Amino acid sequence: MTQRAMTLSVKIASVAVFLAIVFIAVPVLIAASGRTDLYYTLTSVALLSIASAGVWLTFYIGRINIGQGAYALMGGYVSAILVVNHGWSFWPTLPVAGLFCAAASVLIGLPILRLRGVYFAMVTLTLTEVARLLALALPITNGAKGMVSIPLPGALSVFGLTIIPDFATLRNSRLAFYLLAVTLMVVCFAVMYRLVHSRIGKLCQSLQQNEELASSIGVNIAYLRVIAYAVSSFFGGVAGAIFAAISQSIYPSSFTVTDSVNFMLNCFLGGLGYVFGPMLGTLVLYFGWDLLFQTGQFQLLIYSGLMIVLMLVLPNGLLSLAAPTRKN
Amino acid sequence: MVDLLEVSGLTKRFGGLVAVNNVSFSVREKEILSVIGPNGAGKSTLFKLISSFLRPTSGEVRLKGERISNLAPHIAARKGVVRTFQETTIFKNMSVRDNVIIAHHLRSRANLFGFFLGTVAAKADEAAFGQSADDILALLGLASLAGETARNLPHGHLRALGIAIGLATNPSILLLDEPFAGMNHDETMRMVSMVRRLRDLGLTILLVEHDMPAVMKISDRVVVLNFGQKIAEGTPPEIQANDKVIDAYLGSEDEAIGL
Amino acid sequence: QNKELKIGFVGVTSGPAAAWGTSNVRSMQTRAAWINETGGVKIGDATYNVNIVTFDDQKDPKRAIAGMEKMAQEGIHYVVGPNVDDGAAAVRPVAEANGIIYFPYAFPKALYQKPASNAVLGMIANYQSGPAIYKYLKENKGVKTIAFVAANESDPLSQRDGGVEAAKALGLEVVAQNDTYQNDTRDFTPVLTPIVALKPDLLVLSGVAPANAPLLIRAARELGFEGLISTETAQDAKVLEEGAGEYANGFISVGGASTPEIASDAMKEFVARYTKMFGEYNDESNTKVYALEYILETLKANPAAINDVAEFKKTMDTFSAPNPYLKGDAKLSYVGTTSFGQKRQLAVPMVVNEYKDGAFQTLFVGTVD
Amino acid sequence: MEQVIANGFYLGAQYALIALGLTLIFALMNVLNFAHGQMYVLGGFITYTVYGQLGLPFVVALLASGLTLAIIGALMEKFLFRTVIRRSLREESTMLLAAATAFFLDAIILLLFGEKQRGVPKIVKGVFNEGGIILPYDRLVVGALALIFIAAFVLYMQYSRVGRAMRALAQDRVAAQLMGVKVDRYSMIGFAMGAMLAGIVGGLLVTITGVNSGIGGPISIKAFLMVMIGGAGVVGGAIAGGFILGMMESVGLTVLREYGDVTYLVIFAALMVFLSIRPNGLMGKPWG
Amino acid sequence: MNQILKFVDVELYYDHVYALKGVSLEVNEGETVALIGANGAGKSSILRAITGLRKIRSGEIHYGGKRIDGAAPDEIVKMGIAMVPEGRRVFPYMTVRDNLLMGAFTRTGKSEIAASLEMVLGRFPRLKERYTQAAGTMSGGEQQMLVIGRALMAKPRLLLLDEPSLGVAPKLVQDIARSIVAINRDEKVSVLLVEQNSRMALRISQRAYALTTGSVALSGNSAELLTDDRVKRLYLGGEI
Ligand SMILES: Nc1ncnc2c1ncn2[C@@H]1O[C@H](COP(=O)(O)OP(=O)(O)OP(=O)(O)O)[C@@H](O)[C@H]1O
Ligand SMILES: Nc1ncnc2c1ncn2[C@@H]1O[C@H](COP(=O)(O)OP(=O)(O)OP(=O)(O)O)[C@@H](O)[C@H]1O
Ligand SMILES: CC(C)C[C@H](N)C(=O)O
Ligand SMILES: [Mg+2]
Ligand SMILES: [Mg+2]
Repeated sequence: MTQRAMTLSVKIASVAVFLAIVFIAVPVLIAASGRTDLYYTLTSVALLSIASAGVWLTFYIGRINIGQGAYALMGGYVSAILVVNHGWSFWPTLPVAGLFCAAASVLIGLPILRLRGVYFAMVTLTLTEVARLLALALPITNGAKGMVSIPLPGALSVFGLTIIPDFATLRNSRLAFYLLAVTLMVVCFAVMYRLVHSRIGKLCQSLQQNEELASSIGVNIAYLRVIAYAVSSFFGGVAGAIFAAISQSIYPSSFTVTDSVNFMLNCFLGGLGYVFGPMLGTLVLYFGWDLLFQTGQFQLLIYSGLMIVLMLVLPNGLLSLAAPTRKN
Repeated sequence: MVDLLEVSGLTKRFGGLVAVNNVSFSVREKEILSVIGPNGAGKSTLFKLISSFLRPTSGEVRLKGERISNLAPHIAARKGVVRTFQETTIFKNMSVRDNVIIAHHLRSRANLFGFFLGTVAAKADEAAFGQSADDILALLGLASLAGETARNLPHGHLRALGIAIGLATNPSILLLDEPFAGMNHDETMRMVSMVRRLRDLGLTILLVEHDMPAVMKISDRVVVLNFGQKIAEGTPPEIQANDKVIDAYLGSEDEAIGL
Repeated sequence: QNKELKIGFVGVTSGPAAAWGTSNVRSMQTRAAWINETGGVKIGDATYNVNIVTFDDQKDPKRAIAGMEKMAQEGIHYVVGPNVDDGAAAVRPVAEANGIIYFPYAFPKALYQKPASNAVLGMIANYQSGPAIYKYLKENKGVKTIAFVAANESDPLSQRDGGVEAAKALGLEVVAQNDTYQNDTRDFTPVLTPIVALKPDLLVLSGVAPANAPLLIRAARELGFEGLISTETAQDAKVLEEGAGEYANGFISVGGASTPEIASDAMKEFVARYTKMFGEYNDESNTKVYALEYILETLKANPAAINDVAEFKKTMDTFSAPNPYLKGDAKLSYVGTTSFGQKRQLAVPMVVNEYKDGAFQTLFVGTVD
Repeated sequence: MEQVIANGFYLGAQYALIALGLTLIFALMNVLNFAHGQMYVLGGFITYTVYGQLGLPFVVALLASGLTLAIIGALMEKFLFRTVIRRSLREESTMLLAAATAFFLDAIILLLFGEKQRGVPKIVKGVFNEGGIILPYDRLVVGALALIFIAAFVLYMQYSRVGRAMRALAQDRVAAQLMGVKVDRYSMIGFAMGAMLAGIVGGLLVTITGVNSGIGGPISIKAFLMVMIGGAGVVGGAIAGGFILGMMESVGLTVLREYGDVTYLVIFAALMVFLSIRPNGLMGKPWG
Repeated sequence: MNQILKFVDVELYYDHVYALKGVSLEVNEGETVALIGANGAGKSSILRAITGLRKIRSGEIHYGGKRIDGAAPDEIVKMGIAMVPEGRRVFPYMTVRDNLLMGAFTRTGKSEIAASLEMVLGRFPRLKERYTQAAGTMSGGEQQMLVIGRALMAKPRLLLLDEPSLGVAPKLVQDIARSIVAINRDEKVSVLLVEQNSRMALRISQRAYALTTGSVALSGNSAELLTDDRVKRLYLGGEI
């Protein structure tokens, strides 16, 4: 019991430290050092890690998902279209984009979630490309010309109380986007953590390890798979919507196969066995590229070389360093 | 006694092959019925049909008069028809105890959302399942292995774990596919008495097994399949004396090799 | 001791479109090294060495934003790139918020029209060169029917749409406009088979990547296509020679400076230095020598602009300087009034080339206003 | 239409050869080799250098491509994949390694060979033009060579001792080990052969489509598609997948052009539907 | 008599858990030796140790007078040890013929291999009938014959069998048991047989070892063990 209380207090403390870092320390340090460019980088890391978290969740039910780019793109367009064509405020489009993606993923997931292994991986890879081609072909997306000059998020008020100010009036909209992104990231990972550590997590694991057996003990595997996939796509959609708002534009190529692959790699790098794997993976992979920008033409060489070394040293992801798992 | 399960005219084709051919029989409540037959006779296929893992080409299965063929496996499980697998099938990377706990899924009263929120019902489930899992493991003599990762178990214990998983679902009829394979005599006999005890607790059991001493000892009745067809049905002594069965399956005794 | 003047580049220098950004970066680096070697550039009272800060956005708009943030962080106010539509659109908020003027090699008009004001088109747009080329071919080569083929991506498709519009406006008959290919296509025969069967007088390869151009040309010719082939973007002669050989003869594209009829001695030296520095010249750089030159010349004309893009914008309206890369008395100035309603384009000479036996020859030189 | 079929057939032969090496590596190691396309590109550049730049005979160049890639493949297996497979908990982890290798090769290729599209002189000049079919002779030669390589590979896998050992290895590593197969060595040979096939097809096709440093990734993805259509890890599947994709492209581009630029959308969507119906491709095994 | 196989104090661990603890045993040339014991006793682990699939932590394994612990599986196969693994493990997508040929993988000499093939097909006529069928589609009993045949293709001096009767119908178990006897007699192959069907195992072997939790609890002459009370109680069962 005391042991448990101990670990609980350790947990609470580390969460508190983490929150203090992302919400207080980072802005203070950035202000002190004047490195305001880091806001965007960290915002990206936060958003991409939300999308990667979705991918991680599908890994958790035993599916390699290389299709998250499709939902990020979809989410971006849903938000952009609602804001630009229908005059919506940005804020309601955020959940709507997520829900739209979740709904779409249910329709798509029902047939394709029956696939396993590399087959599922490839179908989702194709899905990313299908999304891009659809964005090019559909009239509502403005095709190849993309959607540009999307207004910044306006004020959000509830009962006359302004909770979030109009981004356009802010002197530092980067900070605002950063806070928005990390808030969502914290929420997203809290949800993930809870999912994984509740019975649902065990159920997901049972899918990952043996679907036939899972169904023989009465688990509705089709339902659970679709739910997990929908949650995953929801994350993708939300991340995409915010990116559209930051760049104030969206194109069919805003999220491509490369992004889908990167989301997957983020999960691998962080570690498939750890809820916070995708967050760390994204930080290292995305931030790493940025940090290496001084190396000029050797950037890609060094970047990929480091990736290979990391893989050789920590094949089970970065987090396996902190929390080693046993391999028989 | 009442017929709990009724199999009528069940047929399954794989391409040109008729794996199960017009098989009919019924299972009474609280009965232990064994299905035997040569390798490839269609026994496992029959089990898959009954537990809705496969859809029959024709024929049907009824549970207490209700048709249960053509359902999804998890629905059949919900109705109380649960099978174990011939291949040792477990959740490899979970602990033995977790394997059994998760198999309590059907007994949970909280729903997915409840699990997520950690409601009172979910917590109660959790505690109850843990207790029940420990009981089941103790019953099957796996208690000392509760914390071991399932993939590391030796063959024989894997089979026992498979049965533990089946039990945890609280079925009304349990289909055991070669549960004694890979167990020595002593272990087999312990399992036999365990299965009998389960029957006494109210469970109906369908069994596929090649271990004849065990089959003959445990079964109330035996159904024999050959090339997908039922060739005999009867009590153990009747089956042991049946020439067709001896010819197709049992072989005549051979002292030289102890069989 | 010279001060340092940082000029940025954000664009693509790796992956399938590496050639676009690479030709940009290398032309900037060549010119910068040349300037530094000869004592630097004098702006106002100070003399500067030019330092090119580069960022590879991997053709990803999200990375392009990061690149632009980096430039802002480095205190850079003048950035060349990005190379594609989506990247150019995505960096706009950052550029405008941080007082950066950037020079995209992408054509969407929205980038250069009000309210946008910090982007300056670095080259001739297809909707400017296209009509001129079609008109020339209509009048001089009797072209009546025209077919378009484009990669299934934003930039080429936009260019195709612009081309189709221009062709129709000229009264040409457009016989094919929906044919597209995946950018990873390596064999264009299936793509071109139905188009060649239509026997158009002119086949336009809209927004074609230099890597794909020779393959398309070769496939069309081998299928027996006898009409003309053209594009509105810059190409590399060596690539055409290796990939299509004599099939490429007569291929029409757009260049900027190095064809023998118009190149000045400075241009020849530039090519020589580029070749020495990087082993091989890339003809795409013909259109890309200008951006850095414009930035430096404009700063010379108004030294106050060095840290203040508002000053730069003011100067743009009246700016004029000699064009060192062209023979004769060509001028550097800002244009774009007709296309964008404001001067947001470099007055790069519109050099329409014809490929012949491993080199480009000037077909005609036009201007944009 | 004859022309369309001929195009599809030629394209198919070339695709099938690309897919073979990928499927071999997948079957043996369960590694989805993201670097396959980069190996192809490297093969192309080697042939470009040896045949195009140094002016040595084409055959020599092709051999050089195959050999170099075989060596690279062997080294990759020995020093990278073997270690990671041995040490990782989930075998999908090799995907990250494969992707990192792909980036690494991309970087090296870009540094060594530059950003430009490269091509070599034609190996045969002239165009076959009869019966409504137009086919340049060099394509005929390359197509025929591709078919020969495919046949040779299939026969080798089917009837040679090494081929048999590799198939055994793919189906059950432990059992193969118990037959006395040195699994490490044969994995290495298999990986080297897969890489060699990529190198050879790269060298072969450089004569027709040239090569540039950026196409590695897209080629890999295309090869994945073919492998999935046919069924992962099955030699016959790779060949079938290659021909099917080639034919779909060729026919689709002609038949669907009236409906606007939707050909690839239709092809991809059809693929998704097809795989939903046949979750293991045309002739694949479950789980791949 | 010549010892063909000898274990001296062998210990084998999985991670930190031992599976074998000080096991010593031997197999003589031309002998059939049975290994019996409860689930998890370590029978399969002994076979894995011999074939080099698992490295032992301490002790020695000798084969034909040579120490072989530490050698790789392929080297061990070359020395003349063939194993039929637990759970059959045919190459499912290969034909019966190719499966058999894989058995002779380490051998050279076309005609000798052909002779072995003749011998195996003669011994298991069923395999001849199924010669070009994919092994994965055969029935369990047929697969069991195939893997025994496959092991014989290596022309082994020592044959290791891990539960060959597992999941096989009684009549086929008889066939297999007879085959083992015949193989031992005709081909002069020494056999180490792991079996749960102890009665059968003791009948067809000359000597036997009974294992409990990683060490040898009993050993001796099979015929004597058949009548030993402890054996009867633990492994044979009194009444049926
Ligand atoms: N999915 C399938 N596709 C094709 N054939 C199948 C399939 N499943 C089983 N079979 C075939 O059906 C027949 C019956 O198989 P089944 O597994 O039911 O036999 P069994 O009686 O359980 O044999 P054993 O005692 O060896 O387990 C066999 O010939 C088998 O090869
Ligand atoms: N891969 C493994 N990792 C960890 N422990 C293992 C592993 N394989 C076997 N063990 C353990 O080693 C012990 C001996 O296992 P072994 O497989 O040799 O038993 P066995 O006698 O063959 O049993 P069975 O008759 O059930 O096959 C068991 O306790 C088992 O749990
Ligand atoms: C408009 C484009 C096709 C030009 C290309 N982006 C370049 O940088 O050269
Ligand atoms: Mg069975
Ligand atoms: Mg065992």
